[in-house]
Amino acid sequence: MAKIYTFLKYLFVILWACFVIAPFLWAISTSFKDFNSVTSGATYIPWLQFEPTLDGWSVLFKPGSQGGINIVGPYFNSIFVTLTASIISIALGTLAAYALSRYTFKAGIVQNNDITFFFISQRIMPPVVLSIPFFLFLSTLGLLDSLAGLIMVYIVLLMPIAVWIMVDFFNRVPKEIDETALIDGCNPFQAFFKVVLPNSIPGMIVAGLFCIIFGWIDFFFAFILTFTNVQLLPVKIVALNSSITPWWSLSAAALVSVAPLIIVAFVVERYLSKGNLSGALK
Amino acid sequence: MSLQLGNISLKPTEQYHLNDVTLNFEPGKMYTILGRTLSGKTTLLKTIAGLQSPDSGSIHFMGKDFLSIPVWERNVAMVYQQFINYPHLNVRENIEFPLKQRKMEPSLIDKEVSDAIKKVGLEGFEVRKIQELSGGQQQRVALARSLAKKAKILLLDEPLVNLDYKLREGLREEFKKLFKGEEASQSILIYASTDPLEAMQLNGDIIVIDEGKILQVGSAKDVFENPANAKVAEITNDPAMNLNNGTIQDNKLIFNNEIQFDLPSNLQSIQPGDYQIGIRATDIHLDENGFGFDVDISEISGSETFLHLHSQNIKCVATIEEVKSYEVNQVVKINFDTSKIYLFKESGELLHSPFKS
Amino acid sequence: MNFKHKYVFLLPGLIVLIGILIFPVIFTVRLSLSGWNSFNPELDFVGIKNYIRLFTEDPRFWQSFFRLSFLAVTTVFLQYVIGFALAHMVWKDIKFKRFFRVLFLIPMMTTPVIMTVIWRTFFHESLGPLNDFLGLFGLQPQWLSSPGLAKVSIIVVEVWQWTSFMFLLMLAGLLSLPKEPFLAAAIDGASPFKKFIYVTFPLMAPISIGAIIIRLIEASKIMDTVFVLTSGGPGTSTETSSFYIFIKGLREFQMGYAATMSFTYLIIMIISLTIIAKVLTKVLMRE
Amino acid sequence: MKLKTLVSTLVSVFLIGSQVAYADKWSDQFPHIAGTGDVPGMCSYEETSKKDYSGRTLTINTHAIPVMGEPTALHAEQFEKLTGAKVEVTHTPAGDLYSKAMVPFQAGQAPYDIVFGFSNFINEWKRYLAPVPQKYVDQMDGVSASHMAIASWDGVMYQYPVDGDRHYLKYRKDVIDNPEMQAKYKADTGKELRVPQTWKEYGEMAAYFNGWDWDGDGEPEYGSAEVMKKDDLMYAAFYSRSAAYSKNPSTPGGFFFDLDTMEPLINNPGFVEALGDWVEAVKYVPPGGINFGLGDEIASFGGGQTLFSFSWDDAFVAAMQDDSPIKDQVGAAQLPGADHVWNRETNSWDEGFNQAPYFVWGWAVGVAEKSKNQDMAFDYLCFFANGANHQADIGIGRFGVNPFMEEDFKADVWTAIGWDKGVAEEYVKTLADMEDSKNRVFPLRVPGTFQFNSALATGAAKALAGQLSPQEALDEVATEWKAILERVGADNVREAYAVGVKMEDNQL
Repeated sequence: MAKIYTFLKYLFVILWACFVIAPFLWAISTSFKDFNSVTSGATYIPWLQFEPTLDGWSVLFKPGSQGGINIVGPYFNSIFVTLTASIISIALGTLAAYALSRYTFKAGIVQNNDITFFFISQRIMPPVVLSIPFFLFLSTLGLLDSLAGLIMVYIVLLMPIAVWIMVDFFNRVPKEIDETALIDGCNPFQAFFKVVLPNSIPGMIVAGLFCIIFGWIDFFFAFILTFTNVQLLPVKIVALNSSITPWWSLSAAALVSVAPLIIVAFVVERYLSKGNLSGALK
Repeated sequence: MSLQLGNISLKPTEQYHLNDVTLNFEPGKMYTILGRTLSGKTTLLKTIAGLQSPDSGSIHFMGKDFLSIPVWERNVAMVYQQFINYPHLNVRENIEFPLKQRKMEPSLIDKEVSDAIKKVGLEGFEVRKIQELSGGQQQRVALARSLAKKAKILLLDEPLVNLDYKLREGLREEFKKLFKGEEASQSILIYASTDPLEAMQLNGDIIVIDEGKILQVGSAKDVFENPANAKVAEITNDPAMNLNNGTIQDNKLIFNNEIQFDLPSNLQSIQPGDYQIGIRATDIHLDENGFGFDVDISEISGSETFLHLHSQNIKCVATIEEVKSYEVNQVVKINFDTSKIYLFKESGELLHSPFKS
Repeated sequence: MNFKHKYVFLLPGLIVLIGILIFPVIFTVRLSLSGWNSFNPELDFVGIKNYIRLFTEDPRFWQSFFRLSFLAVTTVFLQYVIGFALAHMVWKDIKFKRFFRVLFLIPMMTTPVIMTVIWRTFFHESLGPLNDFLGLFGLQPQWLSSPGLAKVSIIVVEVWQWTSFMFLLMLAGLLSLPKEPFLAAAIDGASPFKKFIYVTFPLMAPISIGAIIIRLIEASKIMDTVFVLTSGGPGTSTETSSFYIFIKGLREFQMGYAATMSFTYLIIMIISLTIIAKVLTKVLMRE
Repeated sequence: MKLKTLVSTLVSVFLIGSQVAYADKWSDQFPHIAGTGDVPGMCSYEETSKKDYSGRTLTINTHAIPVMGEPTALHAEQFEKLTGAKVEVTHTPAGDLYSKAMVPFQAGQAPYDIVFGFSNFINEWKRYLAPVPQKYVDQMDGVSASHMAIASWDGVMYQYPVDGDRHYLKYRKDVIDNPEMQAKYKADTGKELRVPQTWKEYGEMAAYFNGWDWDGDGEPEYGSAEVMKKDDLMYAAFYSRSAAYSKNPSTPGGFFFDLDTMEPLINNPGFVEALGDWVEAVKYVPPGGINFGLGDEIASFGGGQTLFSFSWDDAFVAAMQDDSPIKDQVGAAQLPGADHVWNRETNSWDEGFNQAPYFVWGWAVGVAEKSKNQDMAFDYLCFFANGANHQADIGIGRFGVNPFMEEDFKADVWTAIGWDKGVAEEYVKTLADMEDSKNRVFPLRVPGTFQFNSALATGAAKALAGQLSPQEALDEVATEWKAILERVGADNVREAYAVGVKMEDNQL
């Protein structure tokens, strides 16, 4: 019985691993092809099955005048926007989450849960809906095509995530700790900053990671709300999608865009194993 | 100097957490709030500390209106039943936290902290992380923190329940010493507990609380010997005092057709009628020619054995001074020390105590 | 505890969020009462004309909505089951634990709109690897060009991408479970299966609910995948609400009508999600 | 790497000559025009270099790399070098060009000085575009008549001609012109194997050459590669297939609508038969062909996978690149015709061969009316299309810059860049014939163009997927078109459509 389970376990885990890894392998192989080796049917092993070329990769670093998309600038833009928006969202989200977890609010029928849901519900709206309003909104603020404008929009996307995770987290931190701090002479702010915050790092890290992920993978708003000054990575990469879809450079681009987040994956895993996260998600 | 609670009520939901509580605490004395879990002990302490604000009523301390002072300015100290410390700080930092918060100057802080650490016997652990301490040690840290504050009011919410038996005994003794200390003499010590034995041992004034209502206030002895009513009698005894309906008529004390006694001398004066008859588990003993009872459960605690017994409608628990296991439904012969019998009216209020002369 | 300070904690976030959103939302509602389109980009007032059109003349929207519900529920269900299973499998003793854990986390970190392009080449029926492989068994499924399989393809991609999200939440949940209940179960000599049913699962119920709700919210926006993979085709067989709204809004520029659909959609989603949450709580919390 | 190979070809072809003939400082500085050197003209390198825009920035939204996107960026870089201006170019996928420009337009913004798009956007865009100043129009003598008309709206030019597009047939010469194949085909079907004259022939041949390895590469080949994916270009493929059935020279006054009644014609028997053909076609496209976008089509045909294909020049020119597996094996011809054409006045079929070239216009570019850099913008476009650049661009398949100047319709332009003479002549003949045709179809360019085309694509896709019969599908489309007419206003549409009809009826 146990033996069978172990066997099935390994079988399933390995199969899934293959499934997860397959498109990446395919992308890696494809990124070294060119038009002809792509259109001559599916091939996998360079030299053996097709003549590898670096065109797919070089496109990512050449200027448009040489048929490339230079992703270096957009790359840093993406990192900057994502990080800034994440940090602000965490800051505001954590405060709000703390209030929602520790204090009771009541305005007519509206109560804590409703407020929490209001935060999270911001993610229900399909992006396409908000695009035009956001466009007009930012244009009246003169923030179109600017990092600041994007960051504002991303805060709306990310704060809900921060609130969701941090409310859960604080609900698991014994409130007696805050009470003790109050009794020991801290006003609620001091209690929060001197005692609660230092003990909330794990939760904030998880929230941070989630924000980074969801910020990094957004395409739509970046696409609608920027023109020439600010270009984010996904938009730049999608611009490769010409009438002839260049499988090779798209594959290369896809791999490049995942790279930094793989580090994130390792961080998450380390925290998981250390158990730090565990308290924070759940 | 005293702390007065006037008609404090707190009623967040349907049932009361605090129901018209009026109490008066004198400095230098230790008070034990005795009550079952959820009887309102913690709420009462938090209200005094200022973490809870009552719906109605008043709190005055040293003449000042305490309710108008926010918790962080009240200078009270509180120790929880969970071992609450600041996980991100080490032992010393934990203890000096409130002092730093109060902007005490460093030299003084060091002295106070070292004293506190000495008192609770944590020398050598100053730089340990909290997580690296045993439960007992963690609670000592919490204790030290509240001592170092020299708070005028010290609130202890079942500080020992989460510790194992041995530690509990040890720490409790230290408590008593600690609070005998002169600095304690100006401060009010309020200790919440569910355990009558503990309450007796601490031997301060006992405040019996149930469902947010104060049932009785008095010295340990007084409360033990003369419980104001049946409820108190139950709460202040472990195992709870046995209460059964009985009748007194023509000089007999009748539980049921089988179990009857001649009316003991000290009850002669009682009017015939139906009463609640209370007797402590310790006043029931094995007796070859006593009454036959069936064993429901037998549990061994320390050097004693609690026997849960019944015979027809009569239920009772007996404490046997030996460690011996009994079969369920096994029949044991027991007898009651009738001279130790309490009588309560149907309404529950005390009619007769064996200690009343 | 109850101090005035609580507002200082809550309001900054709340105000920022409302501040940024209030205009867009109000504008959307206003827009939905206008005939704004490519030819007449003005906020004229046409009353509830758009709403009437939506509820009486536009079956395509409702089809797309039910298609969306189907896709969302199926994908999230699969993600939950597989994610939970995987988490449970790499929870305790297994070789290369950390390798598997990291690997299973990666998909959710890829940009859907880009990764789906890769998937499209993967599913390509004459040039892609999948049919090249299946060809060995004489199979040539029409992954993107038959209405049924096109849905399957979308489900596959969605599951590939988001199972890792469930996996993360579930694994984190498992790792933070208290030891005691398991000891108890072990003492009672419960079988692994019983242990799961009576101990693990009930303990995981709360986090399960949270995870499923969040995923449903996200899945209900499914768009990039459809856009890149099938453009809603073949026919309209993979068109989802947000994609349909996208076409009406940013392709045909019937902004007024798109806003109407969005607003309606938003209301429906909020209501149904609330109900789902309640139901889930009932079902999963029973134990 | 294509660019290298191409440049090297150009250089190798012209180097010797260029030393003598074209040695000028510009071709040394800009290898792109090594072929011709600078060509005199108002916007030649010479003239442009005299302008000084240093300190100013020009913003452009163009199509993705490489089609149109690469030449835009390339000429932007050259323009920077010559004038000192700073040119910011962003690239956007074809499907999003419309909204990317339209969103800011409608919000009264001009984030881009220059916007690229499809020329059938003109009706909706013209309100936001600046007319091309007369001095530029005056020097466009080389531009073919139909493309002058295309770039203009009722005589006013809003779109600067940089590209010419039309749909035509591409076929594999190595099959169609191959005696063995012809014999084999004759033997098996009793019919002639030739360049298909009608869509019916097209279908028969495609079906016959579907699913077996007729070029001996070990892989099976297929009949036809077409845009069947329900995206923004599918409608064009359908109109190409419908034109011959529904564009009746004897019934002027509208192909899509009856200009008098504004009754949609989209579900008349002509279109229905065309859609019927198309549903048949699903049987002879490569696996997954029903989900092919333009890119897939070009890749499929260009990769030697199919016998036929019909759409823009890009596919053809791409197939003629040096590194193409089918270089010089591709032929060009006008779109097939039909044996009968629907007559909406007699409500019956007019028997007899009918052919109607479809001028689906491709790339168009305009200057935003709100732009503060109109002078610079027009100079850039003028430079983009100057003789030297144009010559160099049309030879590069992936650039997507296609013939629209009279001189482009001469074979030597193409043999010059290494095409086989026969192919080149056939190619230019095809283009020239289309220019001269008197039965042309021009795409819809009316308010709500997108809605009409999108509705059509949805209907046609349903038919291709077998959800509906051709008749049902097109009836559905017609109903939807009526609804759109009502929303947009039939008169608005008529007014705009009239302009297109004038062109179709050869009155412009």
